[in-house]
Amino acid sequence: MALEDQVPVVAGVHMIALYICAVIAVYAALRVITERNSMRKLPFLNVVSFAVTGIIALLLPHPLTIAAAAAYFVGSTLESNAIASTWAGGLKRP
Amino acid sequence: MTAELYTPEFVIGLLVLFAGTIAAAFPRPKNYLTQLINLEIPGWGLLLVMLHYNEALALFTFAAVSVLSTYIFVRVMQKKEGIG
Amino acid sequence: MWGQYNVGLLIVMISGVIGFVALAIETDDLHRLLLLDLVEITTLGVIALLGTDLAEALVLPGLTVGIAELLALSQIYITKERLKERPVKGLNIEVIQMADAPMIISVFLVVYGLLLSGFTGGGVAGLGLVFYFMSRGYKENLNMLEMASGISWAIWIFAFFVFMFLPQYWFIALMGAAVGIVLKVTVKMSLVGTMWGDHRD
Amino acid sequence: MNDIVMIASVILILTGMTAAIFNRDPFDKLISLSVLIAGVFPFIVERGFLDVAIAIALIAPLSTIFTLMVCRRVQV
Repeated sequence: MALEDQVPVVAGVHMIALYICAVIAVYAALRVITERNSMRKLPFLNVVSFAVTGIIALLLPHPLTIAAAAAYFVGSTLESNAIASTWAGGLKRP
Repeated sequence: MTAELYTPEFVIGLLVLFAGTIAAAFPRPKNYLTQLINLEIPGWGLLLVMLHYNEALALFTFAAVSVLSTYIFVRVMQKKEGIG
Repeated sequence: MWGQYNVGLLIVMISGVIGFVALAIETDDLHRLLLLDLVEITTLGVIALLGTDLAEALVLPGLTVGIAELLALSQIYITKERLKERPVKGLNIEVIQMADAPMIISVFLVVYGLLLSGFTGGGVAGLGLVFYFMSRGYKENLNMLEMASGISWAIWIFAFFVFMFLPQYWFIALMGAAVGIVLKVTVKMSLVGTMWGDHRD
Repeated sequence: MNDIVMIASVILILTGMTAAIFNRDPFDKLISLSVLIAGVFPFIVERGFLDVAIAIALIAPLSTIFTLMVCRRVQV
């Protein structure tokens, strides 16, 4: 919490990082919906979830936002892993 | 309560609710899986509308219950189609 | 005229009418079961537009009744179509079966649900147990679950009597009722994950 | 909230919704649906419901995993 006293949240370094995250999220979302192959969409989906994790972590000056960002990161990674693994056919049953 | 104020959550939530309702009522490749996936779109729209009115507990319970109902539908569809 | 409540009510009502029309012209039973969930979502939207604490108090019983109705109708459907004995397997991918992620997420959801208490906590904790049972193919002992359900019922009745006869200890009664309903809902929801007979072995 | 972040979230929600409605492959629909869910989270965090955001971030993938149990043998 000591960092907030020194760096104002309304302008400065925080805002540039936030804007970069927003632009990356929009660009990756457009790449996701314009891609034809279903497997090539998954890396851009990961990029979307990384950018949204950055937005969540930088949006509010509150110590619990880092926990929310970590939870979203874990959840989205698990989801895209499950989609990719199911698309590839899953484990071979013995 | 923020009266008479169109926040972006409210407008987008109503839009998503309406479009998702049409998509789930008349799914285009008409099978069960398409309708089940389309059914989640109005759920997220309703969640945005609830967010506009700051109904945190209702939002939370709705998310948990909708996932449980998805699980029930999945079990019924597996029994029906004999998948797995 | 074009206030927030009017516009919202108009759009949600049109959505509900679309859902009911689709329900009326549908003939397949499982499609109808899916459309019932759609109608439930739009009618919950009508309640949510009230926007006060009354809406929050009305949405929770609606969700309770909705999940119970859905469970009963799906059981009736399975029994009617004679699909009860057909074997079903779980999901066979390594992020579910070979990793620790389901264990950690289930433990987190159960602990968080016990902290929340009430119907919400019961739903969240039950969801964690359903996910764990689904991912591991656990062979359950139904007698244990029935005993837990009976104990939660006893706690609830005890809290009710404390409310009736010793109202100065209301805090203990409140906590007892919350813990009892958490156990009850959790047990019922985790029965959802196990009762339809996996025949996994 | 910032205007630029809000516009970015709205674009995420709208593109995810349109793609989820108009795709025909189940895997493409699920991927587009998770783009929509990614757009919802900045709104929840901006209201300050951080506990709700944590719980929903862990609950929402379970829905996708449950749905994948049905669409696995259809496509591959």
